[in-house]
Amino acid sequence: MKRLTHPLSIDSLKNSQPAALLLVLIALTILWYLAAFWLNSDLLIKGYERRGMTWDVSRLISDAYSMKRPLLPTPDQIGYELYKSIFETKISSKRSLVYHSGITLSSTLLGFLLGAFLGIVLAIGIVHSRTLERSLMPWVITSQTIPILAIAPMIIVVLGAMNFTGILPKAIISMYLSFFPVTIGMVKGLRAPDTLHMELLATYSASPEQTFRKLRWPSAMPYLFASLKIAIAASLVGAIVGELPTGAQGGLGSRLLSGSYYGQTIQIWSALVVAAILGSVLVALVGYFEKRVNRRMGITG
Amino acid sequence: MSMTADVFEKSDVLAEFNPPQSARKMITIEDLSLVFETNDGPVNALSHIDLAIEEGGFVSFIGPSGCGKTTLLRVIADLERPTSGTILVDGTSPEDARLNRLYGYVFQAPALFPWRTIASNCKVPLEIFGLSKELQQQKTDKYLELVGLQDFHNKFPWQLSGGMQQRASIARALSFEPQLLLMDEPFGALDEITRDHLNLELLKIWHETGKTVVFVTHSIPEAVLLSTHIVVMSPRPGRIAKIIKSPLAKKRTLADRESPEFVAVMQEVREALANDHRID
Amino acid sequence: MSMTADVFEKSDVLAEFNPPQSARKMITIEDLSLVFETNDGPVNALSHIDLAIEEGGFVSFIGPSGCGKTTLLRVIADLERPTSGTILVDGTSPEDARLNRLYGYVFQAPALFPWRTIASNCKVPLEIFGLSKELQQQKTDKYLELVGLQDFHNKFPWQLSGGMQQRASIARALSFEPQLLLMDEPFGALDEITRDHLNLELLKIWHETGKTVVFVTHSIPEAVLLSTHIVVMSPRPGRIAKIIKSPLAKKRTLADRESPEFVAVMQEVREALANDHRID
Amino acid sequence: MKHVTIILAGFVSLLLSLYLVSNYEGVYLQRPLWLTLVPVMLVGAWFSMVQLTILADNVTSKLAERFIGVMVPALFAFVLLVLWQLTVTGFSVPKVLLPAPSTILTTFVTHIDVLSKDFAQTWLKAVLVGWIIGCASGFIVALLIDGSPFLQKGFLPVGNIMSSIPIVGIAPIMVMWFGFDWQSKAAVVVIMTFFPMLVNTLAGLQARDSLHLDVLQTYACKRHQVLWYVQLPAALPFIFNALKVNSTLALIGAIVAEFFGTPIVGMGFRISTEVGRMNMDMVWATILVAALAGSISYGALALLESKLTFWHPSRRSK
Amino acid sequence: TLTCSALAASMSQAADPLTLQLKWVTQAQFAGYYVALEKGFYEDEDLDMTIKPGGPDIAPPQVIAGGGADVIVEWMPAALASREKGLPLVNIGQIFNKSGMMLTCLKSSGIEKPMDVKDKTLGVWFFGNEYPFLAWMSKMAIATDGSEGGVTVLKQGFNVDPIFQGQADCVSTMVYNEYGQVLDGGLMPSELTVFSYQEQGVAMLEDGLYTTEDKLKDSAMVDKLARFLKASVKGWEWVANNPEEAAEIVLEYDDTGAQTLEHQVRMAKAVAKLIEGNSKGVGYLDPAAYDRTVEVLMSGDSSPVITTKPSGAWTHDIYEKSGL
Ligand SMILES: Nc1ncnc2c1ncn2[C@@H]1O[C@H](COP(=O)(O)OP(=O)(O)OP(=O)(O)O)[C@@H](O)[C@H]1O
Ligand SMILES: Nc1ncnc2c1ncn2[C@@H]1O[C@H](COP(=O)(O)OP(=O)(O)OP(=O)(O)O)[C@@H](O)[C@H]1O
Ligand SMILES: Cc1ncc(C[n+]2csc(CCO)c2C)c(N)n1
Ligand SMILES: [Mg+2]
Ligand SMILES: [Mg+2]
Repeated sequence: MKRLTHPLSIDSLKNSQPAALLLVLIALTILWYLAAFWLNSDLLIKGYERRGMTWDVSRLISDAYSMKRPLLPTPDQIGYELYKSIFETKISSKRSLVYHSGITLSSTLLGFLLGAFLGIVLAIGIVHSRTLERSLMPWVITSQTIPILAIAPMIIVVLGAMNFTGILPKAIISMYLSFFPVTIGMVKGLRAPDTLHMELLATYSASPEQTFRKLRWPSAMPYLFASLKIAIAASLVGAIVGELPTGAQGGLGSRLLSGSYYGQTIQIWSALVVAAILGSVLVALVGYFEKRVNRRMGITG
Repeated sequence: MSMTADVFEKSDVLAEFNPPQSARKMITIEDLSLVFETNDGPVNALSHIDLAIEEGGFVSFIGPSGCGKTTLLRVIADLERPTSGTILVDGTSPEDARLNRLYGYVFQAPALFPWRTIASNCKVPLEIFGLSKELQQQKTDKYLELVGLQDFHNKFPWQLSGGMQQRASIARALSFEPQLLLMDEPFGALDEITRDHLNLELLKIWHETGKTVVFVTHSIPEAVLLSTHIVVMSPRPGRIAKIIKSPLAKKRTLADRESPEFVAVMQEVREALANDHRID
Repeated sequence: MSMTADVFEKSDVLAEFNPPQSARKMITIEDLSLVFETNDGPVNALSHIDLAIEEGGFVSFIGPSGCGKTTLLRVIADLERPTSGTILVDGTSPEDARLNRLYGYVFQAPALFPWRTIASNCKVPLEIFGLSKELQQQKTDKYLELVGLQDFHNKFPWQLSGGMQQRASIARALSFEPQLLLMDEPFGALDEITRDHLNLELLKIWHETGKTVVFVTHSIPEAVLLSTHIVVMSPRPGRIAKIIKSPLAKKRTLADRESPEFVAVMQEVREALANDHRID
Repeated sequence: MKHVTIILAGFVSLLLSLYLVSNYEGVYLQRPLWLTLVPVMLVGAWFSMVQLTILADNVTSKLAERFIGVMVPALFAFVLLVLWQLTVTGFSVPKVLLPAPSTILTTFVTHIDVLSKDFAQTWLKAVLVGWIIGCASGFIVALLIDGSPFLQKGFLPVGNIMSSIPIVGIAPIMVMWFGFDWQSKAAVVVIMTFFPMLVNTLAGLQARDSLHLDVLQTYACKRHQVLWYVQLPAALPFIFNALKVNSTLALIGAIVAEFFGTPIVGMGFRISTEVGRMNMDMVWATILVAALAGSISYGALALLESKLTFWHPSRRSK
Repeated sequence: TLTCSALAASMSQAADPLTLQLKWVTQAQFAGYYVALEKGFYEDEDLDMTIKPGGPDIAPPQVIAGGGADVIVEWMPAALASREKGLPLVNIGQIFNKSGMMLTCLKSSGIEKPMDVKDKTLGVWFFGNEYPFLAWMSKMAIATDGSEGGVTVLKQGFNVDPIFQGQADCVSTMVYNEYGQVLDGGLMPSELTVFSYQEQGVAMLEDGLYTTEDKLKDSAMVDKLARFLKASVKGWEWVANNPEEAAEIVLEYDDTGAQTLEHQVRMAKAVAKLIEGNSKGVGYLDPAAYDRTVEVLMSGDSSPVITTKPSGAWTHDIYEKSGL
């Protein structure tokens, strides 16, 4: 019994995604401007005082929102920078964020695919072999306690020596970060089937491979997608981390680095915003596949 | 996969086959006990069970709730290991019997996969046994029709009523036509008429194919109507209180229920049950 | 929480209370229909149902598997919204009745929480209603004893047999002594003797407290033994085929089953059922 | 007895390889005889692990099982270490690229004072505080969002976007805002751990059995009661998933954040500084500390999980 | 450029390949090499050059140890430290004659002369760049552990923000790079006190060219390196004369697209000053300067960077073979 509501009633507004999103965005923007003023004005006042300048509030406000290297740039500054580096520059130009996103995206995706594959394979091995579970599982976990940025330059040096350059070293770092959530999630997921269902297949004397295909894999789907979402975000982080020591050969990571190196906060933030958008698009993409798979498995809503 | 073909060839042969007079034992259980260890002490689920089931027999387990019927059936199916005693299924260990895909099992709960439609659920064993797509479709159609779910092929389990789910799980167990049927209260969730109908269908299948059936039920008339032997169990520790051999002819109809022999057997079962009853 | 106190005061009063002669309606259903939308077309689960249930009545729904009994019970319990038609429970909407904690519901499946022991499962509603710890313990002890699970307080649901789980869920529904009991095949998984015992206990409770009971069953004798009214339903679209008023006295015993009136009512129900039966 | 012989054989092959390593002269890699011993060692160790596993599954004593449970991964690690040592010494890999495990161990022992100061700075302050705040806020936001479709619609996309911001970008900003000390690292950890917790908790809260929800509906439960009685228990496995993943993420985050400015103490500081000084043994000793801390915290969480989710099908059936 | 690169590709088969690993990202600090590449000086010497930019966590000695480069740009302290750690790096040519590193302090913090840094917070670069600073503190006998009368040291990140945000009283700067950023940030020279390590007498040789001993045993490699040195020095001389154009060339090679021309021009001009003043011209390692560096490195009383006087850490062979 669905209640009918007027298309413009409060109720319908309450249930509309764009309205909710808009409200949240407006609230965030206001907060952002306030925070920018709060953070930047501190810096400005210090500067004024050092130089013994006189100042008033209106000057402070206008300065806080138009600093060249603010502590926190305003959304409009970032927006303008984004506009400049996305629409006003040729995509093939090294000053275009689209160009850099492309570089990062390619190693992210490659790393994600490798990582998801490795993660699933490891999980399958662990679920099916007690020996692997006992021997490998603790080291899968330990592997993640090794700080990747510490070994990233080494990986890049070693791979570089083996003449692997370009996106592969970065993709390997991405893989290193992204295989883990997949392994952990899938080990759990592949063990999620109902005892009764497992027993049912035992009565058919189904082979491990059949049990896997018919039962373990489908029951692991919710776990798989939850971990893939984390993995793809991790993969992006890996690609960007990988771009730091690869010696500024392009990509969002090197934009972040050089922005950071030259104190260009606006540049850092616009690279961050692009990275964030890229990340959420990737997560949404995984979510899209999840919905499709769910629909095929009869799960709606 | 060769196993599968075997199972099917065999059952095709069996389709023209009359129940054997031979007394070859399908299941032999000797001095079998089973104890569950739980957080609060051991539970004696089965204790010193001795039982022999002939090939082609139809044996019902009946007894108070919690007396170990399901556990015994699970032991036969190699889903539970006995703590002591021996058991042979078709002359081999339960494990080998299971690996030979000797039996079909209907669980007390439907145990359907929520991500598959009803028809697709029915096909699970057929896919596993490697049947051709056509044969899968044919068997599925046949047995879903038998249980009256012909209109529900494309529904998901949670779109079905409890009884319908149970019927789907029966169709699934019948679909690959196993030698031995292990059924745990298969008709418990069904109304009388549907139940009668399925009782007759089961009798017909049993009769025509010479399968061995081990059947758990709470309904005394049902047990009497279907079985060649009725095993009355008593609870904690689960023991066999009495084994009642049915004097009824192999071929039965619903009308038999009015016969004096039938009523006499019912009475016997009821007494055996009441004798040792305790609710727990 | 004040609600809870209310529920309990009321039922305490009712403990000394004899079934009212008044014809106050507990449930009134008028022209109610329910259609499920599924991936492959709509399913007419209920169609033009008219039904009135008096306070203190004991009404059984009986009908072929899949005819809509569960769905109708769920509509009364506000777990399903009808597509059209009206329904009043205790003079209010089903939602208000639910929010007033008017009824206890026994589901077709046990629905116990696997992370809680049996006793602790029983306490869930009591905790939610804010009863004191002592009262919780007292009620739990009482009703677990009633269903014969006194020795299984500390077991987890997956350590119990199917029938035992079902009994635990009955104890859980009884434990908070609701005004209205909605029971979906509560005794389906039980053996005859346990079932008889629980039938009598239920009759006793009903008799002593003047509760209204709506009861789904597949057993014709059970329906006749317990009910003041038997609602026979027929399938797709789910309709009420016949409502049979029992001529039996309010106070009943198992011996009543031998009486000619009883047999006559059974016959009437059986005919009504057979009349419109189709398996699906 | 078969087990014992095979396990013994495995150990013998391991001892043999250990002998190889300790008597390193730089020549054996040229000799095919020595080289063939490596696969023998691998196969021997694998069989030992298989047999140990079988033994562990059949042994009755809890203590013995636990002991074997430690032995198997230890054996695995031992094999890896031997291979590592063999490669490094056998192929004369420069020390500035990769030191031998033996060197790392020595450095670990001799520099334990520096390492423990770094550990206190990074783990006890930044990681612990950040992890707690991050997990708690992810959990709370998940609860809020799960209950309100409006918030879900409004915040989830924004939350998604914000949580995809890479740490390497956040770290310098956090240093800018929260200073050089551990607070800025904790802030990075908070941001890093938030998203996995949010995603997992949301998935967990939605993993409840609809029948269980129906039961609670009949009791006219309040939302918080539904949470407490059904959703939280059902979400526990998911929540622990996030807690565990986060415990490792937090450590990485804190260490990475220290690359962007820190007082001159901390594990990240140590790593980045000693790389520049070519003291790779110190770098790896710090990594060893990180690995130990991470594994122990992960293990502790796993233990707690198995205590709390004993009822879950994945634990009930072996 | 298409024909250009096609030409380069066809020629590269004949030319000898050589890889150079830089110490930092693409910037005018390395203008000489980029100019030599762009202007075809390497090509003229029949070299097929690959220039690998560095980054914050790239240690060039590691790269050369791993076989990823034939020659690296490195600072002498780091190179000598590596040598002592078992990687025998050898200086084959010194590019920068003067040190460009300095500590830039706020006058408003009360810092006028070196001893004023006591009890102040200082931003210092680590990753092997901390040796001159430590030597200076050791020379003045100031503790660096934050104790009373000592200094509090921060590991400075990639930029000079701490001085603006009040997190540090002094920050490390390179005269050709970060110092400019401090000025860009709005601080005026009059507000700053600058301590150049060169003037404080703890200067160490900065950008030089290093390779490994075993490479020097290979005469073909020696020949290549000599040609490389010759072309590179030619590039540097070109930079000294045309800093503005050099900056443009560097900008073209910057893959991040983040550098600004203005800043690179300033850097090129500043760097041009650092390569000046060598008695024998760019590329010649002055043994006296080498000895001074070694002396400072070994003087740290608590933890000297190197413990034994290195030998064979430099050679003039290449310089001589190059005919400069
Ligand atoms: N996994 C288990 N762990 C512990 N105890 C168990 C387990 N499974 C069953 N039991 C116990 O074993 C006994 C027999 O259970 P079983 O399921 O065989 O009964 P049943 O005869 O099938 O009962 P019902 O008719 O109610 O299904 C019961 O007391 C039950 O509590
Ligand atoms: N969630 C659902 N989605 C779609 N169809 C449903 C859903 N629930 C029930 N149905 C359909 O509604 C009809 C009535 O189901 P209901 O569960 O009420 O039957 P029932 O009378 O309780 O049967 P049983 O005795 O087998 O439990 C069935 O045809 C069933 O397929
Ligand atoms: C993390 C970090 N380390 C060092 C420097 C300083 N730096 C930049 S270039 C250069 C000279 C070598 O080319 C030096 C010392 C920095 N800015 N950030
Ligand atoms: Mg049972
Ligand atoms: Mg039903």
